Amino acid sequence: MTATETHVGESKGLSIKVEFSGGLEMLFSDQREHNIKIPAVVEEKPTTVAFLIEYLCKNVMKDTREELFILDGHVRPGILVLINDADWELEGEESYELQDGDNILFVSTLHGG
Amino acid sequence: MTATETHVGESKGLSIKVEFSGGLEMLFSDQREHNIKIPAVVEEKPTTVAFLIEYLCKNVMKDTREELFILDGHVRPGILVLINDADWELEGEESYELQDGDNILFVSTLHGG
Amino acid sequence: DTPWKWPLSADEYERYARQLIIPQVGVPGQLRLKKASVLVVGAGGLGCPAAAYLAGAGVGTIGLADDDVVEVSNLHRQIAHSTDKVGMHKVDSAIQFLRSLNPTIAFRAHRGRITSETAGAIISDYDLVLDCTDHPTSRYLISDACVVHGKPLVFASALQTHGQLMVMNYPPLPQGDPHGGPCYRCIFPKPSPPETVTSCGEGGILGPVVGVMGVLQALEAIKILASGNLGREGFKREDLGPAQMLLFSGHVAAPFRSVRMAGRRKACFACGEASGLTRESLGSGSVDYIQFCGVVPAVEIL
Amino acid sequence: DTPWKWPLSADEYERYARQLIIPQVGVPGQLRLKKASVLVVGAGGLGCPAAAYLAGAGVGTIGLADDDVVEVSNLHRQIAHSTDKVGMHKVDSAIQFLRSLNPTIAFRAHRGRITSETAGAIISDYDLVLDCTDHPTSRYLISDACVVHGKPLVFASALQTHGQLMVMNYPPLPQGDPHGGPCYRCIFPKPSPPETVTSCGEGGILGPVVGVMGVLQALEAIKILASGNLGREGFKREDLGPAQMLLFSGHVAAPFRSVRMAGRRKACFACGEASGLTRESLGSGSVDYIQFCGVVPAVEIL
Ligand SMILES: [Zn+2]
Ligand SMILES: [Zn+2]
Repeated sequence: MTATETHVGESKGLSIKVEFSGGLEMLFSDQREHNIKIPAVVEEKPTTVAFLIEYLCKNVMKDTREELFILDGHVRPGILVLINDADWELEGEESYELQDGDNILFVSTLHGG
Repeated sequence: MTATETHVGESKGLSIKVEFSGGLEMLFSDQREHNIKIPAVVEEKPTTVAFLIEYLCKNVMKDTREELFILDGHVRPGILVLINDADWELEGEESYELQDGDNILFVSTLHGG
Repeated sequence: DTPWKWPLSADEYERYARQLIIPQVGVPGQLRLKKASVLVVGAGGLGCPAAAYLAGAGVGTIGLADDDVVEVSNLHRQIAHSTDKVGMHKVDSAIQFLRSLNPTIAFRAHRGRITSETAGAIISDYDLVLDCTDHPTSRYLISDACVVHGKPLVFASALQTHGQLMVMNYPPLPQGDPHGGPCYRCIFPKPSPPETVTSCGEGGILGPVVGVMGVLQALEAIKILASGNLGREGFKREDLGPAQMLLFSGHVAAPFRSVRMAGRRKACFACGEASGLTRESLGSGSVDYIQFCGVVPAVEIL
Repeated sequence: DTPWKWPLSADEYERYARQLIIPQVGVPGQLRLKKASVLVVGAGGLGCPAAAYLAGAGVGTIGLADDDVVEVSNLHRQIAHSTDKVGMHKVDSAIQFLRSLNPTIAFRAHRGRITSETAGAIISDYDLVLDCTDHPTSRYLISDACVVHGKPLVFASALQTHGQLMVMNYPPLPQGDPHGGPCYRCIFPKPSPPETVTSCGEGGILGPVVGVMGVLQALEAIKILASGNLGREGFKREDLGPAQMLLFSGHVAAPFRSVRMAGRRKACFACGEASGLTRESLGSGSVDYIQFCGVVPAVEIL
C-alpha cells in the first residue's frame, strides 16, 4: 500500500505519519498509512493534534459520514488516539503540539468476539 | 527488569541497547536488556559490531560457556543478529559501524514445536 | 505403603511436566493455577481457544457463561464446538470438549446472559474474569462487576482482521486507589455511538484472528495466576511497567503493536475516587447498560 | 427443481458466512481455500491449533504427518487430542477432532516420520506446507523438499515463553530466481551446534505460547491461499514488502516484534544460483540431515 503525500504551504512544515486501524481506514480511502505535511505554526501557535484532526476531516477523509470520525467537534467516543504509540491522554490530548516525524494512530474500538 | 550500565572510558562514547532473546538471556545474568556504553572509535577506526560482540563476551557475559555464544571467533550458528530490527546481513554483518542509540538484538533460533 | 508426600499428584506431575520446568511456572505456579478459578464470559471465537488453553494448563475451576446455542456458522472459529453439536447450548458443548482435554479439573456452566442482577453472584465466585463477549453492553457490565468485586479482567475483542487485548483492573485494588489497574471505563469512558458498533456476525471475522486473541487471553490469565501477584500485599500496577494494550492487524507486515495506556482515571465512573458504583447499586440495576450504550435509531436499521 | 447455480453449496455459504464477508476472502478466496491442500508436518503444540483453524476455514484437503502417539504430557498444549486418546496415533486423534469440526473437507493421514525418501512423494501432493515439527533435522529436510518441489512453507517454532514465525520460499520460484522467497537455509545456513538445541520436552513450553504461533501459522496459510497470489504470473517476493520474521516473548511487556530479513541467499545450498539440490538427489538421500545437524557428543549427554 503506497502512502499519500499531502502538502500545505511550504515553509517550516511538519511531516506527520498518520495511521488508521480497526476499521477506520475505511473512511480514508481504505488506506492505512498517510504521510501528511502540515505547517509547524498555525495562527502564530504551534500546530496541535486538534488542528491535525480538523485537517484530516477536511482534506484527507473521502467518506461523507464525518460523524463516524468526529462528533461535536471532537474525535468520537470509541476511537483511541495514540501519539507515538502512547495514549494521547498521556500527552495532553488535543492540545499536544506536533513534532516533526510524529506518528499519530487512530484506532476504532472493536466489540466483536 | 532494570538494565545494567557499563562504561568504557568517557570521551565520545556510544550508547547501545543490547537485547538477548530466545534463551540467550540465560548467558547474560538472565537479563534481557543491557545498556552498553562503548567508545565510538577503537584503534582509530569506528567501532563495529565485531568489537561489541567481543566486548559482550569479555565484560557482560557471566556464564562460562562462551561457546554457546561465540564459536571460532564469530557468533555461533543458530543466533540471529538484528541491527535496529533488521537482519545484520542487510547492514554489513560484523563490519557494521555502530551509531549512537543503535539497538542490537541477539536471538537464538528455537527448534521446539 | 508410603503416603504420597508431594504437593501435586503423580498424574499432575506428568500432565503438566512441560510447563512445570518453566521458571515462570514451577511447582508453586502450578499449585496456584490449581487453586485458581477463572470465569470465561462468552463461549465463542475468543472463549473457545481461551478456555482450551486454561483447561490444558490446569486452572482448577473454569466457569463458562453464554446464552447461545452452537450454529454451523460458528465453527470456522469456535473450535471447541463441532458439527454434531449444532443446536446444543454452547456452554455444554464447550465443557464437553474441555473435560475430554482435561478431566482432572472442575467446570461450571452458567447458561444464560449475564445481567446486572446475576453478574455479582457469578463473578464474585471467581479469581479472574475473561471478557470474551461481543457487545459493548456486556463489556461495560462485566468491567463494572469486576471493579466492585475486585477481580482482574482480561479483555479482548476482534473484528475482520483486527484484534485488541488488554489486562484491566489489575491489580484489582479498591475504587479510588490509583495503584490499581485501569478498568474498561478508564479506557473507554463513553461508549461508541451504536451505529459504529459492528459485531462479528455483521462485519465478519477471520477465524485465526479471533483465535490468536483468545489464546493470548489465556496466556495473560496464566501469567497473572501463576505469578502469585494476585492478592500480594503492596503489589501495585506500576510494578508491571506502563499499562499496555496490544493491537493486532492480521493483514499488515508488522501485525502486532503494543501501545502505552494511561492508568486509572481519577474521575472514572466505576473505579474513580468519587465513584458511587457499589455491589448493591450494580446488582439493583441502577445502571441501564442498554440505554448507556444506546440503540441504533430505527431509520438506520432499515 | 431449479438447479443450484452458485459457486458454493448452501451449507458452505452458511458455514463460512463470517469469513465470506471479509474483503480479503470473499467468494473467490473461499473457492481458492476449497481447492487448496495443506500439509501440516507435526500434530503437536503447533500443528494442533494450526490444523484446527485451517479446517475451520475450509481448506479443501488437510494432510497431517506425525509418527508419535498421544501422551498425557502433550495435553496442556496439544488441544486437538484428549485424555481418552492417550496411546492413539497423533495423526488419527487429530483427524478425528478436525473431522468433527468440519466434516465437509478431506483429510489425509501420513503416519510416520518424514524422511528424505518419503518427503518428495508427500510434499509434492500439496499446495503449501506448515512446519510444525520440533527438531532441526526435520526442519532442514522439509525446507529443502519445499524448495525443490516449489511449495511455500510457513515455519514456526517455540520454546518456554518464546516463539518465532516466518513465511519461507514464497513465492516458491525456481532455485536461483532472486524473486522467490528465502528458504530456511537462507536464514540459517549452518545448523545450531547440537548442544544448543533444546526441545519442548527438555526445555519446557507454555501451552498458549506455542498455541499462538500455531494459530498464526494457520492465518499466514489462509492469507496466502485466499489471495490467489500462489502461481500468479510475475508475482515476486518484493511485491509483499521486505521479508519479515515475527518474534514472540510471552513474558515481555511488548511481546511481539517483527524484524526485517534478507531475501534469498545467492549461495544458498538449497535455493541458491548454483544449488545442486534436485528432487532426485534429495530423494536418494544424498543429504545426511542427521550428520549435518550433528549429534551431541556422548560425554555431553551424561
Ligand atoms: Zn475505571
Ligand atoms: Zn535458500
